[in-house]
Amino acid sequence: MFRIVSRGRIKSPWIFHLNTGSCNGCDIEIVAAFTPRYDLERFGCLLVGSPRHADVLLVTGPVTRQMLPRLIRVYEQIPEPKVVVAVGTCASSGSPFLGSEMVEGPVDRIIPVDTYIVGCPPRPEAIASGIITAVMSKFR
Amino acid sequence: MLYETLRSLFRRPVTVEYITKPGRMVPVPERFRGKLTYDRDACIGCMLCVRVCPGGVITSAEERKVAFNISRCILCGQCAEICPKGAIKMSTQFEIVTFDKNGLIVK
Amino acid sequence: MVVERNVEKEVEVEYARLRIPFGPVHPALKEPVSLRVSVRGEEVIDVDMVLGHVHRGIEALAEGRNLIQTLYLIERICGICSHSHTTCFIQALEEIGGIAPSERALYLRTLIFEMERIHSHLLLLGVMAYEIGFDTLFMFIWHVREKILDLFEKITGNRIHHAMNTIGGVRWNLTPQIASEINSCMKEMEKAVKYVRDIFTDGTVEKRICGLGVLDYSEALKLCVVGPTARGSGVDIDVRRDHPYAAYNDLKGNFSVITRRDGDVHARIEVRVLEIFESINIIRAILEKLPEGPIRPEENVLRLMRRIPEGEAVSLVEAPRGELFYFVKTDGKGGLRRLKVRTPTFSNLIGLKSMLLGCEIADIPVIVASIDPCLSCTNRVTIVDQRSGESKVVSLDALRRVVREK
Amino acid sequence: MNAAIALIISFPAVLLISLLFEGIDRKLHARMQKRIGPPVIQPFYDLIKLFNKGRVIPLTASVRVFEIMPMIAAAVSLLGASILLSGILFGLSMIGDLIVVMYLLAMSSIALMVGGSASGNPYSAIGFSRKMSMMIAYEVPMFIAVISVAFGSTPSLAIDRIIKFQANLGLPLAASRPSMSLAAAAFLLCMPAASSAIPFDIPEAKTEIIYGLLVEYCGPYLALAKIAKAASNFALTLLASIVFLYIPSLLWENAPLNSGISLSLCLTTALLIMFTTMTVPRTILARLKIGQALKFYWMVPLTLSLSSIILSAAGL
Ligand code: SF4
Ligand code: SF4
Ligand code: SF4
Ligand code: SF4
Ligand code: SF4
Ligand code: SF4
Ligand code: SF4
Ligand code: SF4
Repeated sequence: MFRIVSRGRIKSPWIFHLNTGSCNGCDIEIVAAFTPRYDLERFGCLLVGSPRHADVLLVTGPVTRQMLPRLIRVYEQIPEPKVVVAVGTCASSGSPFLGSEMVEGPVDRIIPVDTYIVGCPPRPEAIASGIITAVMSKFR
Repeated sequence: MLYETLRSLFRRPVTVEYITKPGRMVPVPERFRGKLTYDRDACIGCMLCVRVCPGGVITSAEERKVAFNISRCILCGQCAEICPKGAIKMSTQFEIVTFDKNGLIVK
Repeated sequence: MVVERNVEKEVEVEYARLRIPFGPVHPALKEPVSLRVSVRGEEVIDVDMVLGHVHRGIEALAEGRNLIQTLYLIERICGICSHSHTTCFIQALEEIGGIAPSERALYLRTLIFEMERIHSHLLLLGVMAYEIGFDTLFMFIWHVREKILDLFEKITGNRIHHAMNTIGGVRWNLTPQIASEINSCMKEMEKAVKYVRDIFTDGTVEKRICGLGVLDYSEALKLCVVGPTARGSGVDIDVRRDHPYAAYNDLKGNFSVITRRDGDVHARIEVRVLEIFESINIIRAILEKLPEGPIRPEENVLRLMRRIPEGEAVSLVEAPRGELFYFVKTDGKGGLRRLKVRTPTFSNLIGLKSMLLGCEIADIPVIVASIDPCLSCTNRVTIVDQRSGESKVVSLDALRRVVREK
Repeated sequence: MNAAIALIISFPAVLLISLLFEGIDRKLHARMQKRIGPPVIQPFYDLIKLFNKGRVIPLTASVRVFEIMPMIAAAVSLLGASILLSGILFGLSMIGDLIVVMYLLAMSSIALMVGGSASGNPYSAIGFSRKMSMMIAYEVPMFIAVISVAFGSTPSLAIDRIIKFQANLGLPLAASRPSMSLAAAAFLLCMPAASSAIPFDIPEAKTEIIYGLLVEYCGPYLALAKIAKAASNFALTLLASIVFLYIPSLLWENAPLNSGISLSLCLTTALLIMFTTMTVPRTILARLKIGQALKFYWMVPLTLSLSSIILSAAGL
């Protein structure tokens, strides 16, 4: 029984994407990962528009002061179990925006992050493999 | 549109089956700026790379060498360009996925 | 707004009038913007806009870093027209430092510039298709766009942040093999874009975008919108022609400025589609005329950087979304005293309200997308306190206390 | 065969088949976009996951209504589909069950509407009003088309009679006479709206109102809503295939009623109907605006179904 559940979870990670002040590079690559060439949907991923439907939270950007409360709220709204993936260098470590008064990040200062995908921006393939590794390890 | 879509129904999809089929990926060109590699022996400790790095990735380490915190690297390739000894190279490894950021420190 | 838990405050149902918060987290927009839209039934009667969600304080950050670091930092103002930003910045630096890049470097800059325009316009067309619920077209267009990204990757080593410019030239050269690949890619691109054009002019699609979000000529002039948004309303401006930079002076004969009079969503889309063809022409001309020679000075960047004296300059380029403006003031020690960026979306957003009034809910995302609002660059000037509604500008001093290692 | 037992047996079968149908739909959709797409059994994974997710109930919701409505929706549309399936499997039938099925399917949409609007979310409110106008627009021609069937061929709304009639005739109903062809056309034109897929996914438009009614639902409730939707889509296609396009009647004279072959033929027809009326439009068309959609439905299918009822009353 448990194995069936975990298999269902692994095979159907629905994704909510939150931009917390990124430069668009990573956001575009995330969308690109759903287009025919990379086709994340073959892993059962869906890009959903409401955090209530989501299992995976993809965070891009270094978390600006404006987005900080929203990040927390979105995180709280995702029903358990959930996975957080930081996409891009600036979500993983804040660089190159570190040092700005406006930047509260990186993401792992605020909410627990399960997987980091470094790259600026990472290729869509790297994003895909990041999501899959995160889901595999957390939901197993 | 109808014609085009119906035709693609019977064609092979254009998806590159990365992950599901090992070894399949969109070809990585040779100029690709991926995770950098550091040749510690070649480094002469001139610290030029530290000065150009926009992300604060590179810090000086003991024995006049440098250390890299790759989780901060924005893969611009400027350090590889400036290094007089070619101690830093950009590899073609594009998949830098990790659970633990500290594992990404290269010395 | 889904994400809001305290929605109660936002939703006041008064006289069948409903306020819907649109954003900052909304699936139709990949970036946070917050529009507060008041509707009656399906009709929009008022729009309010709140920016500032992705303010990262780049301008202030730049003032604490050296020029080379800044170059890569401002590239990350935006992931769509990263090359426009660096070109604009580098042009200003080169003017201050009196460094003239070689002909070949200028041509290569222009090449990437036009490729970026194609990629950015395709991206928008795809987003547009997605907004009107046409997923297949979105998939198709983004698949076509991958070809351009592949070329970027081959030339510069990254799909998005090309890191092409350096002081006095460009970093990556063009090999004959890549040139021929670009040529064949342009052929495919032309075919694909023709197909896209046909779809945008057929039945259901046209129904969704014609006559929507009209911004007429006089209004467009008054609000100073720029780029395709202005050209869709019949305002004939284009920095490439009016103030040629890079290699555009030589290429003047190879493109024309597209304008449309209608000023609706359809006109703006059409301008973009036709501009892709112009860009393809420019790229072909570049490949033909590409002069030989070095692509960058012999000296390394650090030395060049130190050669740039104290001074100030402004620079203009025509980014895919319109006129991008930089004011750069250097301190003569390899750093910046002041950096000011004015981005096209900022100018265009002002036009949004007059476009939105009177439209239906279903049209909001379509109209918003039609000015191609990528807000990474726009959320800059002020910080708006959401609760009190007052906006304050953070003092420069506060931002100057930049701690590099946070 | 006892009716209750037949229904109970076909319940899981309906669940299974309707989810498979949804999976096939998604796969074909992806393939038409040149993608590989999710595996065919993806909806099962989704459901397993959703049922095991935590639930969040919004503060603004009226909790009871919000919780119960998805269950009602799922139960009702599953019931509707099982009545149809057991009709073919066991020849089970009751008086006027065609109307009952249609009614159940409409019920399930309404239940979701009520539940969604109980969430208190402004997007759901818009979704509610949109769904309302859409439902009136497509349910009316659909009902008229079905009633026209009763007028024309057999003086009955019982499914087994209609099947028998087609079997005796040796022709699917849609081909039997002009009035029936019109009714079938009207019915099929209403299918995309009833399945609320693009171009008629106006009440759920993701980029406009973030799934509208479903926006606040999560976990198990979302799963139930999904089941309701899959089952009602399946029921509609099956209904169209046995009432209007009973293919077995072409193959044999007095085709056997409740054999495995005719069942599988019916399912295949249903699949084809789904492909043409749901998958293809949603792949090649853009979303319409609510005004445009309403205009379309009041113009075309309504005219078709009305003329069909007039023709069939005239005995054509
Ligand atoms: S990691 Fe790089 S590309 Fe991604 S959002 Fe941050 S700055 Fe942009
Ligand atoms: S590639 Fe760029 S960011 Fe990375 S270490 Fe080198 S200079 Fe720093
Ligand atoms: S520039 Fe090269 S040689 Fe100099 S410190 Fe860096 S790695 Fe070492
Ligand atoms: S200001 Fe707050 S409540 Fe209003 S739309 Fe933005 S996030 Fe929602
Ligand atoms: S902010 Fe500056 S550029 Fe913008 S309108 Fe005011 S003065 Fe002009
Ligand atoms: S207008 Fe601004 S956000 Fe948009 S692509 Fe250009 S730089 Fe990026
Ligand atoms: S507002 Fe502009 S300058 Fe400031 S951080 Fe954002 S993109 Fe950079
Ligand atoms: S406060 Fe002024 S100087 Fe500082 S980031 Fe904002 S606009 Fe730039």
